Formats: sequence, structure tokens, C-alpha cells
Amino acid sequence: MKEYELFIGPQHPGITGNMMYHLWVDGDTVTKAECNVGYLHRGFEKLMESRLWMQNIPLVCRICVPEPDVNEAAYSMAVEQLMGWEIPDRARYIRTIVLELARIAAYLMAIGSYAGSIGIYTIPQWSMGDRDYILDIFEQLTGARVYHIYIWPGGVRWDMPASLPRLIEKTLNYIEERLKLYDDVLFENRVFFDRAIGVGKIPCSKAIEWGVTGPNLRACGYGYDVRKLEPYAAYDEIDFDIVSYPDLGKFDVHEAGDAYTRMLIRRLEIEQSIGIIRQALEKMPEGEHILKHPNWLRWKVPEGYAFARVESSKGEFGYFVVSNGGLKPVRVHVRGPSYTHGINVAERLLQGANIADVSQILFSLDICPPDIER
Amino acid sequence: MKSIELLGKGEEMHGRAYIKLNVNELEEAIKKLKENGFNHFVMLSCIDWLDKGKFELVYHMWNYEEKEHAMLSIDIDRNNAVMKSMSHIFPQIETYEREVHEMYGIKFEGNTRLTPFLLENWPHDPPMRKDFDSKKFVRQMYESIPFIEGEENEGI
Amino acid sequence: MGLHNGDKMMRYEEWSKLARKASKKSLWMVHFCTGCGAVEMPPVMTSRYDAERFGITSMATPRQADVLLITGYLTVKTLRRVIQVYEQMQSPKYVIAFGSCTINGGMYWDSYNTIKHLEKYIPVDLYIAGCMPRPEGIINAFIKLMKLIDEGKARGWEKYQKYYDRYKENQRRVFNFEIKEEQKEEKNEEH
Amino acid sequence: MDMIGMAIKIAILIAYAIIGTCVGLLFMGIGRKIIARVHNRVGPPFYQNFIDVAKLLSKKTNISHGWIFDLALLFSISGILLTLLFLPIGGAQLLSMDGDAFLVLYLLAIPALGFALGAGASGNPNAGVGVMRALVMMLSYELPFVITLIALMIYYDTTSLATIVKMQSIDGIKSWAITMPPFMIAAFAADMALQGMLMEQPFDIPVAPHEIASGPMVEFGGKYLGSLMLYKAIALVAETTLFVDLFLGGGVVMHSGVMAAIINFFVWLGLIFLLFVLSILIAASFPRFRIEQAFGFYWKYEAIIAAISLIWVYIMVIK
Repeated sequence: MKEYELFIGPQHPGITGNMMYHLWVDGDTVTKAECNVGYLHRGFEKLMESRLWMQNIPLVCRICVPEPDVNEAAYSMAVEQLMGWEIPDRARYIRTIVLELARIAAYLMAIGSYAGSIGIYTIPQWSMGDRDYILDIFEQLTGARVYHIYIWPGGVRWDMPASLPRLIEKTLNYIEERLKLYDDVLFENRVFFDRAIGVGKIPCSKAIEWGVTGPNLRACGYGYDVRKLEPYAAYDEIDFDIVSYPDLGKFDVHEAGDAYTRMLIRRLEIEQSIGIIRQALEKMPEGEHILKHPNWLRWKVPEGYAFARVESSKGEFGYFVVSNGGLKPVRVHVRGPSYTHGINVAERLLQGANIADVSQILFSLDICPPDIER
Repeated sequence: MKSIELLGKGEEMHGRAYIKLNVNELEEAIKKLKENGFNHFVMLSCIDWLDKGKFELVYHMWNYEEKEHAMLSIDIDRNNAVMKSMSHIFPQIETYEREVHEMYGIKFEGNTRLTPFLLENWPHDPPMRKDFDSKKFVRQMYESIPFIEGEENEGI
Repeated sequence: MGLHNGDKMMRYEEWSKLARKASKKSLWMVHFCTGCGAVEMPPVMTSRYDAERFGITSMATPRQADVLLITGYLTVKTLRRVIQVYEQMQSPKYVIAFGSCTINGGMYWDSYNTIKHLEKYIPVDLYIAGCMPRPEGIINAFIKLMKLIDEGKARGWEKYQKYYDRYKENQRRVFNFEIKEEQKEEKNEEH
Repeated sequence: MDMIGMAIKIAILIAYAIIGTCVGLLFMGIGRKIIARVHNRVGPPFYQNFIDVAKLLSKKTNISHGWIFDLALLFSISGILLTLLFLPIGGAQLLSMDGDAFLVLYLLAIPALGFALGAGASGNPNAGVGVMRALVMMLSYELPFVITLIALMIYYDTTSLATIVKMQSIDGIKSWAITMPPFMIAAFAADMALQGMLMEQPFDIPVAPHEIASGPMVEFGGKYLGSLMLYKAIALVAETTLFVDLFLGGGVVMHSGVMAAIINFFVWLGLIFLLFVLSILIAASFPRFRIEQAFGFYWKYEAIIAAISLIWVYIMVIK
């Protein structure tokens, strides 16, 4: 059969959002892949330059749709660096809890969509339903399901209600129970092993040079996590271990850096996040939750360059904020983890892959197009 | 900080090294840092300083062992925006250069893939330049298009 | 003869009524995530809200589907694909637009790359307000659409056929890059 | 007399088609409900598939891709209807002849070829890939299935489906083939082949939405998709009936009399329903294979299982 072209997306069930891969296929094997993005380009960075420092908060959370809180946290941290603020202890703990809850929600979504891509539709149905319980917590805490606009420069928008820890604990227990079901149906399924092991393998020696971060990098055997490298929020006071490749707990260890290991890392980090939230709830001190803000309309941020990074469920999120001492930022540049995963890494991994595995590779990299395009 | 020691200049800014370089020193500096543990290229940002008449390119690099972040900054002329491509050192610089090329109109010599990236068939000025007026563009481009009003019960 | 024709009309009316009854209970939507509203689609389709109760499922290709959901803002690049998808769908077809971004641009009112008013380019049967709409809102919109179909009011696709030229003209104006490119080429040839 | 006989035959034929589609659509609807329960959902009403078909058939525009595209559907539906006519349903069979067990195998291949024609005419690369996969799938599941069929033929010493059913129903449930150890394992192999025929996970490779956007039916819409759903409904009935005829005595539990015919019909209905539920439950709990893995699964494990049963049966017959 002669070579033909295949378009995966933008309207295709096997694509991770609104983006497109242009594949040249020979028989069943992809010979060349080209990523085509820009379907979600709203020009955020341009918009932020014409808005006040506080007006940017509702914008930044829209950069990563499945996990918006990391954006708010990173932007706030960058502004705090410029202002030279130390945020109150209670705010740090609340931020930790919110970020970890968002991580669990994002991981559940990632696992669900990955399972859909290999054809087991039970898991997405379950995991999306379970994710909704976390959104319920967010609704009680912040008033919104998806875009919370909760983490602000200087702290969090309002204090955590006294009844919330009980609800969080209940939800976490429920999710822990459900994870056992996921293991039975997906992570210990023979067909999953057949499908995922050795597929979309990132060459581990090249991983860092290619710019792989987050769970994908940890699946390659590098135990790097921004939460440990550059502790933000309250991560320096919380005891947790990084999950990385050879140490997969009760699961079988196979090849490093393939779709199987990447998904298992995500699965194990849900448990890790549950542990972190429990500790944070226990250690959370009383006190103020936010610093006093200057008048937002006349708020000038001192001149300088600030870079803040956080660990999102997809990898390293970075905000580069430049101020000239004015009312508005000069430049806000966002480093989305999918920027490297979706373009450079995916194009290389798709080369030589079977077309049956294309969707699986993309979902196991957990590519999120909005943070490529912004 | 290790990067400042290695390159012999620079200052500390909010816990990160900010190193101002000349254009011709950059390639050497990136290579040197890469050999010395700065093996993670974080990103390439561009800042348009309209009043100073220059573009500032910031190359962010990260060292996993030393936990150190280095920002290598260079200035290029705004009217003659040409720069040498660094994509042979880190493969992902290629994508960042594509974006900067599209958004600011900076040409990167040596990058063979400066094709349209986020925008499609964009005939206007590069949109991220400070002199591109977004609001005026929106008025001209989108607001001027008329609504199509049908009769009643013909949908909205 | 007249009577005969009337009979035929009557029968046609009855049939189309039946067809509407069937099509309102089985709305298949295209699997197309155009914007951030798409993140609320999985909860709608899955076990918490379960839209399949109402016969709503998602289909892989536009040929098989009836409803096009515009989930949020549209960039010019996506609009081209949306129009292609819309024209590939087989009538009767309906469009539901999500969120404030499709109504007037929402928070991207001054963005250079998003179209502001969706109805200038394709007919919209129903808008859902909010940024972003909640799953209950989405299901409510579907029920409202069912009502509109039942009453024969969801006729955006007929409007598209009727004012096809004007829609095409608007679309051409927003994609007018091609014209400008041609002009550029001409200029180059002159030089 | 001939005319009347003809008319009766045509009436029965139409009745078969209607029963086939109605039962199929009903089962698909109930199946959706059961799957929804597995998913922790409420699920659509059981008559949802009837509404879906009605809606698709009432669509106003129906894009065709040339006469081959139209012919393809005709091919598929007529092929599957013809298959249904040759299958004993609750012991009653419309058409029969010696060697119809082989004939049914060939008839079952016609719809796949029809698909290939239609997808080829549509010119969509996704459809092309899907058809290639469908043909490879057919090739894979046919081997274990044919081996089990040969085992049955050797045991019952016939090539007629009617005879196989009759021999199994001599003694009620006790004489069903599945009660004998060699046929138990053969039934397992055949059930896996059935899973492939029904295109359910782990063998829904030809229509995988995430990989090739629902494969051969990518360009089908409106009335074409509606007809395709009708085809699928009849195919579901025909394929499960084939299994019931081969291993479960065709659902025959009583002999002679109108009452017996009705009871047999309902037993048959219950059995194909159970088979269908089994297949969708397997589908709900497994991911899908890659095509070469499916091929390997059928030709390595399933074929070996089927071959063991064949040898076992052969030894039994010789003794």
C-alpha cells in the first residue's frame, strides 16, 4: 500500500483537545508526524499586557483548562516575588490543599481519557464521575466548578470554611476505595499490559534534553519534582516521597518511559496527593489567609524580572513576569509543559508508531493544547 | 551562584541568576552552561521594549543538580531583528523560535522550520509587538462584520 | 387536484412531525472540543450527569451527527474547521453555542485572534450563558432544544441555506487572508 | 398452489426480517442500559435504538458517494438477511440444505465485503484502514470458528445445521453440545470468535473511534447510517443465533405442537440475549487489542484450543 496522509484532529475522538497531528502513514506505521496547533490561540500574553495586575487573575486560570489552579498559583508567586511578599502560613497550607485537589482531579481526567483511547469506556465513566466529587469541594470552597480564581497574590481569596476538612476527608476516602476498582479494571488488566508496554517510549538519556518534565520525566527514571526542587506553598513542611520509575509500589516494573509507566506514575501520584492533603489538613495553622492589598486600580509592582514555577499534573508550569514598575505587566510569558510534550516529544515519539497507538501515545503524554497556544 | 561564576558576570534577581550577555557571547554561554549541568532548557521569552527600540531575548536554563535557574538575556535591534538560531543545542528551542518569529517577527538564521505556528495565513503585523493595537484591530476586523438577521422563528 | 395536494401536504406535515418527535429524542453531537467549555462535556456525558438518559451521545464524525456544540471561544483558525464540520453535517442540524465568548467575545473581547459573534458566521439555535456553563445548564439547553425542535422552531440550518451568500460573504471577510495574499503575490510580480 | 406457497414464503421472509431487526434493536437498547449500569449511570430508555433509527431514516439530506456506496449497504443487509434465513431459530428453519453450515460461513463474509466496497467508494483514508482491519479480523476469527465447526460436523456426522440442531435436541438440555467436555472448550473458542464477529472489545478494532474515527462508517450519515444500524441489529441476531444453533441446541427444549414452538422461540430469545449480555460485559471490562495482537490471539491461543477439541472429538468418534 502506498503512503497516505492522515489527519488526527482537530475534529477527531482520538485527539487530546483542539489540536491536530498531520501524519504520513505507510501501511500501519507512521513515517512522519507534524503537529499543528493554534486552534486555541487567544493571545493571552497580549491581553495581559493591557490589563491591571489583578485583572489578569481571571485570565491566567484559563490557560490550562483541566487544572487551572497551577496557573493562578504560579502567577501569584511571580507577583509576590516582585513585591517581596511573604504570604501567611495558613494561606500556604490552603494553597497546598487546593493544588493537590486539582492535581487529583486532573489525574483522574487523564487516566479516564487515556483509558478511553485504548477502548475501555468503563474507566472514563467512573473517573469523570469521581472527579466531580472533587469539583464539589471546589464549589464549596471557591464557588466555581472549573475556574476558581481562588489563589491570589498574597494568599487565597477567602478562608477555608470549618466544615470543609470533613468533606475533603470523606471524598479522599471514597477516591481511595475507587482506586482499587481502577486497578482491577485497568491497571492490572492483561490487555492493558499488551497495549501499553513498550509503546511511545521516551529514550531516557534524551528525556531532559528534549525538555520532558513532570510525570513523564519521572517515568524515565529521574526523580525530579518541582515540589521538592523549589518548594513552594507548604511543600517544604510536608513529608512525601517522589514517585519515579523503578519504584512502582505493588505494580510490575517494565520498561522506563513508555505509556505503561507514565500512566502508573499518574496512578501512584493520586495516592501521594491524598497523603499530602491529609498532612496539610492536619498541620494547617490558624491565622490570616491573605495579605492586605493596595488599591488594585493604582497598584504598581516594582520593576524586575521574576520567574515562578510549579509542578502541575502535566509537568513544569513556569511564569516569567516582567514589570517596569507600572500599573500593568510588560510581559507575562507562560511555559506550559505541553509545549515540549505536544510538539517536540510527540512528533518524535509518533515516528514509527502504529496508527492504533497514536491516540494512546498522545493521551499518555497528557497533552493539553491550551497551554501550548495560550 | 554557579552560573554567574561560570560566565563571570550577572546578578541575582529574586533567587535566580540574571545574566546580561552580548549577542555573540550567547552560543558559547549556552554551550558552557549545558556542559556544566544546566541541561534543562526551560523556555525562550521575548520582550518588546518599544521605548528603548530593542527586543530582549531571555533564554531560561535550569540545573537539576544545583537547583539553579539562569536567565541569559540579550538585546537585539528592533528594526533589524535577526538572530542566530540555537536549535542545534537544544532541539526544543526550534519551537520557541518559531513562536517568537511569528509573534515578534524576529528572524532566526539557521532555523529551517519558521513556518506558521499558531496563526494561519496572518498577513498583518506580528501581533505581540507593542505597536500592534489589538483593540483597533478587533474593531476593524470583527466588529465591522454585519449580523445576519432572518425572519422570526428562523433561529437566532 | 387541490384537495389531493392538500392531502399530500397534510401527510407530509404529519410525517415531519413524527420525524421531529424522533429527532428530538436522539440528539447526536459531534465530538469536537472547540474551546474550554469542552472540559464540562465529559461530566455531562458520564456517570454524574449522564446525558445519555435523553438519548444524547457523541459521534466520531460530523456525517453521523445532528448537533454541533461550539464549546467556547472560537479562533479564526478553528472557525474554518467548524464551518467545514457544519457543512458536512446532514440536515436537520442544530448548533448550540456555549458560554459568553460565543455571544459577544466574553473576556476575549479585545483579543486579535478570536471571532466575537458566532452568529455572524453560522446560524445558532441556542446559546448557553455563563463562563463556563454548568452541566445542569448544558442539559437544560438540550431539553430546551428538544422543545424547539418539537415546535419546529430550531431552523437554523434552513436559515443557513436561505442566506448562504451572506454567510459566505461574512466568512470570507474574516478569512480575507487569501485575498491579501493574492495581492501580495501580485505586488511581488510587479517588482 | 404455487402462488400461495410463494406468498407464504415471502410473508415469512418479511416476518423474519422484522423479527430480526426488532429483536436486534431491542437487545442493543437493553445492552446500552446494562452497560450504563456498569458505568454507574441510568442509561437511555430501552427503546432508544428504535428512535435513533427512525431519526436517521428521517434525515433530510443524505450524502451518497456514488452507486457503489449505495450498493454496498444493499449487499450487507441482503447478505445478513440471507444468513438469517438459513439459521434455525428455535428449531424452525426457513431454508435448508445439506452443507448449509458452510454456506452460512460464506454468507457471513458478504457484509464485510459490502463494507469494503462502501468504504472504498467513500474514499476516506480512515474508512480504508478500517476495512483493512475488518478483513484481517475476519480472517483471524474464522480459523478457530471453522475448526470448532468441523469438530461439530465430525461428531454429528453431518454438514447441515438443521441436523446438528435436531441431534442436540433429542434429549432436551442434556444433549446440548456444550454439555460435553470437548465442546465446552470449543464453545469458549467460538465465543471469542463471536466477540470478534460482534465487533465488541477487545476486538472492536475495525470501528475503533479513538484510532480511526469509527472506521468504515466514517462517511455514513442519515439514511445510510440508519440502514447500517439495521444491518447491525440483524447481524447481532444472526451471529448469536449461529452460536446457539451450534452449541446450545438451537434453544429447542420441546418437540411438536404450537406450544412447543412458542416455548422454543422464547428459549432461543433468552439464550441469544444471554450471549449478547456476556459479550457486552466482556466489552465493558477490556481494552481493545491492536490488530496484530488480535490476529495472534486467534491464531495462537484460540486455534490451539479449537484444535484440541477437534482432536478430542475425533478420538471420541473413532472409539
